[in-house]
Amino acid sequence: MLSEERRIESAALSGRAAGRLANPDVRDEFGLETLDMSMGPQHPAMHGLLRLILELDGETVVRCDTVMGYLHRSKEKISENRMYPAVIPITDRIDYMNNIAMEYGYVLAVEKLLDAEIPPRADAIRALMNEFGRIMSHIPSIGFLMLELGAFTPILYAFRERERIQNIFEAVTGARMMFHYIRIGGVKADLPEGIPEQMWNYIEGLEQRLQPDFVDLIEGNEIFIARTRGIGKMTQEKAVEMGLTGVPLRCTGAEFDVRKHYPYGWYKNLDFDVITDTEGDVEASYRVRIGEVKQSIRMIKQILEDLPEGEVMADLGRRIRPAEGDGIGRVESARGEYAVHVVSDGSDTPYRVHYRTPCTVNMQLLQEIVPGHYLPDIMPIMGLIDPVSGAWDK
Amino acid sequence: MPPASQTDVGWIPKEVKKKLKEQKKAEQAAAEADVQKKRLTRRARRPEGYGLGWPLTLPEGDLQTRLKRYLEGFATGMGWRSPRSREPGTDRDRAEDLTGGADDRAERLGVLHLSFITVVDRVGSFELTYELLDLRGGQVRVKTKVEGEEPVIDSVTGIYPTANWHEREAYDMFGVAFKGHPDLRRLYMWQDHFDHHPLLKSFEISTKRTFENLR
Amino acid sequence: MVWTVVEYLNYEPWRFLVSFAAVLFLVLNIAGIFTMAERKASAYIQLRYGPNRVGPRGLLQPAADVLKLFSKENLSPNRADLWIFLAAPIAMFIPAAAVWLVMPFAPGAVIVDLNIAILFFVAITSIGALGVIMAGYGSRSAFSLLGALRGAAQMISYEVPLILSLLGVIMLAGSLSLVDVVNAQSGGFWHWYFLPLLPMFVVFYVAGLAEVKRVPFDLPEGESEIVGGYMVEYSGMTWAMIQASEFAMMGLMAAMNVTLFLGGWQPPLDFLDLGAFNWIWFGLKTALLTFTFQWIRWSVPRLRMDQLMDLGWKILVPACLVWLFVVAGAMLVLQGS
Amino acid sequence: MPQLGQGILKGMGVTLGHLFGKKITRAYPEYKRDLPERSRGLLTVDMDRCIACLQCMRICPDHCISIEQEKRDADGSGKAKPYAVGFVIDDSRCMYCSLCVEVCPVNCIYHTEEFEAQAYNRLELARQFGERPVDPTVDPKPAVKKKKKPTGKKAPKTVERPRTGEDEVA
Repeated sequence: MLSEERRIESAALSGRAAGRLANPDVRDEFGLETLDMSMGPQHPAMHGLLRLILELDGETVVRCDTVMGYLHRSKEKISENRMYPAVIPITDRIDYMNNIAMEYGYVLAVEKLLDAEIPPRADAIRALMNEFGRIMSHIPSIGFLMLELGAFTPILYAFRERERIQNIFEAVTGARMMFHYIRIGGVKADLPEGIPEQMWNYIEGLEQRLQPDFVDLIEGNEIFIARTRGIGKMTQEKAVEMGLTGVPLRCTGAEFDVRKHYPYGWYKNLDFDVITDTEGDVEASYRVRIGEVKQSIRMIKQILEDLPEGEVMADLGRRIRPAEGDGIGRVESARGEYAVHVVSDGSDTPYRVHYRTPCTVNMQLLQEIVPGHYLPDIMPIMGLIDPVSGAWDK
Repeated sequence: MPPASQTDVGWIPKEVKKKLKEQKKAEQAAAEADVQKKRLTRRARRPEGYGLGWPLTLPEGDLQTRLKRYLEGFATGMGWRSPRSREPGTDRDRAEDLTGGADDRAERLGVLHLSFITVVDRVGSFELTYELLDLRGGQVRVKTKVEGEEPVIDSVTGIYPTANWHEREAYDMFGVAFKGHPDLRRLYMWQDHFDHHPLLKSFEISTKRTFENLR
Repeated sequence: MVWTVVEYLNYEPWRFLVSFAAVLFLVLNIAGIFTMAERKASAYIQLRYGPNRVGPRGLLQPAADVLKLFSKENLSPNRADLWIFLAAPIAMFIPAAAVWLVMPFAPGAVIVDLNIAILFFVAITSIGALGVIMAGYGSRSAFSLLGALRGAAQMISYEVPLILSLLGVIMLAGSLSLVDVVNAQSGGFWHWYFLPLLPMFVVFYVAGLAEVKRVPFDLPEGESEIVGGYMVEYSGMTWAMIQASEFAMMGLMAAMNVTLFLGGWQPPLDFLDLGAFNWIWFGLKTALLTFTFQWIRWSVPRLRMDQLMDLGWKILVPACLVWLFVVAGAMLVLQGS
Repeated sequence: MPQLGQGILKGMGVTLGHLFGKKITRAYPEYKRDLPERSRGLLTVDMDRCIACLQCMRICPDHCISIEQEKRDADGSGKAKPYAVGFVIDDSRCMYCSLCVEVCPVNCIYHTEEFEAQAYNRLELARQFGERPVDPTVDPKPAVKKKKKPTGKKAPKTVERPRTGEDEVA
């Protein structure tokens, strides 16, 4: 960690470095030389395609500039040119680790425009799948954190769990990754025969495996603690100021969860806790993730215990053409608050769709807290934010 | 007690030593506090008794009543009789006063969180939607309209630092300029050799197959 | 007839050439075997099967890898310092191979019985750091430069506890020759040096891990931080040589550990003595130790540079020094009287 | 140093347990898993049933389906009905969203269990179903949404998307 004076000096240095880039022959007057390094876009720890322009003093980062857009596929523009139902498969591609929440947000927004009534069974199934989606995003997140710290094994245990959930999803939705399951007015199809039992069995198995494979292996490890405790530490105020949501906010102790405070769908009927931690560092984010997986298990059990009967699709007509206006769907994705703002002009394509992805906003944290850390600390901080390339670039 | 530099004698009694030590400590603490103060200048400007304590306390109660009370206070503070019949000549009506006075707005209301900024290109004008949350179930949606081909609007980064990238994105996609933004660069599209703002309605996309000559 | 050939080979230039060829053969094989063992062990820990396509149960995979790497083009960065860039793998490989010359495999089976073998080991392995610096500097890339700096700092720092822990063995054995060290540990596993020198054994083990740059001390590579460190720009056979030298170095460290602290080729109990076949014991112990290296690698994350330095200078070195005094005192009391 | 490596040893115990545990890898080309009923593989078309209603072509978000339509008396009823003479599905664009399957009124387009699509050339991935091949590089929907005169009878019928239309397009 840099002292305050060093930090100020670093800020001054970064200004000079910008000049030095333009004119490499200029040397700074302190005789200090820093090393400019471009980390990414092709880098194993960058969660996809992200470029960090780093200025290093030894191994200490004095400046970090985030350059993104390497995976920008202009989904907002594409969404403006597709009919309302045909936008759903595009939302799937935003956060490809937690697709089901992405669909859910868009569908909620359109339903708000249509003022549609959703059958309770569809609502319950949506929440069920959403919680499975959270598990299959959180567990690999822990794996990625460990992978970036240099431990290769947990990621494979994590992907074992993800694959098993994907098997369930494949039986329900027909795809392993881009589900396209939640539809405007309900879900695509009811759960197939035997799937609730399979889900129950899987969840019970996961409860048993969670302790050895993800807690015993990681939590007490001295090297893990040394690498993560106090790294990426931020105060609650800073977190709120930066607009963080999801795990990075909750690990500072601020209790905010869209499911709790802006309830939607079936979550009004569920009993769960918002997991928070007081430390606000990488280790705390790991603990919050584990706690949230346990809460998700609890919620899935509640939903499966009393799954309402009935239809899974509301009758909204064949053609979806909402009235003029705007609708906002806000869900808690695995990475934070995900909101979709759909503006309609009365035609059968949206006039404007805006995706508020949590990754984009949370990534602002990088340029704020990375300066002062060592170069290898960038990786756990990336694990704390846990962004997804498709989501920050939209 | 002489300053520490002048007590350069061979033998110092124990109590004096102790006192010197304490004095040094106090000086150090003062210096540290000074640094802290510098660091937290933004926070120090905030009025006491409102909003963010330490640690942060999230607001309680209904947003509606808070909002109503706040708006009343805002109107009287601005010298407005009612939103309709305000006098344009009052000295608090200048733009910088508005943004300056707005600094504590987020805290007084407890609307701490800027969720997103949506820009909608209504051909000829731009509609901006600011979605604000108090993180406790209340939400405020502020809509505004900017006319013109090259619109300019005040930045809200002073109140919500998170707006930094939201505004960069809006600038990138629509060309809406934000006055007072610390670092208004493109967020997604490449920085040079690209003069378009792709989400404008005038920017046409082609759905042509891209591999026509790629046998 | 055969005997005359053997005698003929014992004359100086031939003896040198034959032993050198034998060592090269051994080292390359060890590198191949350890590569395979590493991949299989990692796969089994991670619930996979590992390579299983080439040969029976995939055992010929290293051979296939070498063939593939031979056929690859040797790329070098445009601005690289070509001589240094190409010499670095050799500078890394030779120390890993040369120390095997003094290693006693079985009673009487040692290529050169140097009376300063331990000193030779220390001197030669230090050259490895030079290879790392050459590779990192010659590549002219920010990542490899960082890797080289880390590697140099780490390897030089960990030489100190390594040598200090050797001192205990030298004191007990009273000789710098590895053959003498092994002979001094004869007669059952309770005579092995790891019992009286337990802290030094641990220090040697940890410092050896750091010296061969394996997790949790693989900072010079650090594939998730600096993408591969000093060897980020290597490809084809040069890369294969770096890898081979690393695996040979790992085997060397395990073998050295066995020789110095675990009795070398000595059987754990006297009646298990296999005579000339005692190299089986040596091999078993080395394999077991190598497996623990791999087991640690696939279980723990990586340290940070400052934590690594703290561990080396603030824990390992003092622990070694303290135990050195304890051992010296005990020897004074037990033997002096 | 309160713990002295206990956490590391605990973790190493976990990995050692997995070393002898059951493996989860399945050797893929030899072992093929049973796909669930709903799994979405490559699309295929039953051309006998297709009524050339162009619904699938219109809904497809990727524009990967192109249909060449012709009026023809195919079933001998004496009335000329739309008939798909060319039908191409471009698998290099398809994203298996299943919208075309849901929208088809006669269930003639459906997913198979096949999922291994590979070719040396992107155009090979465009699979032809009709009696006359269609050029997949020609986009079924023109980029400019202006009313255009149909260029010829064989050209695919471009569908105007009514912005304030009242009734459904069949």
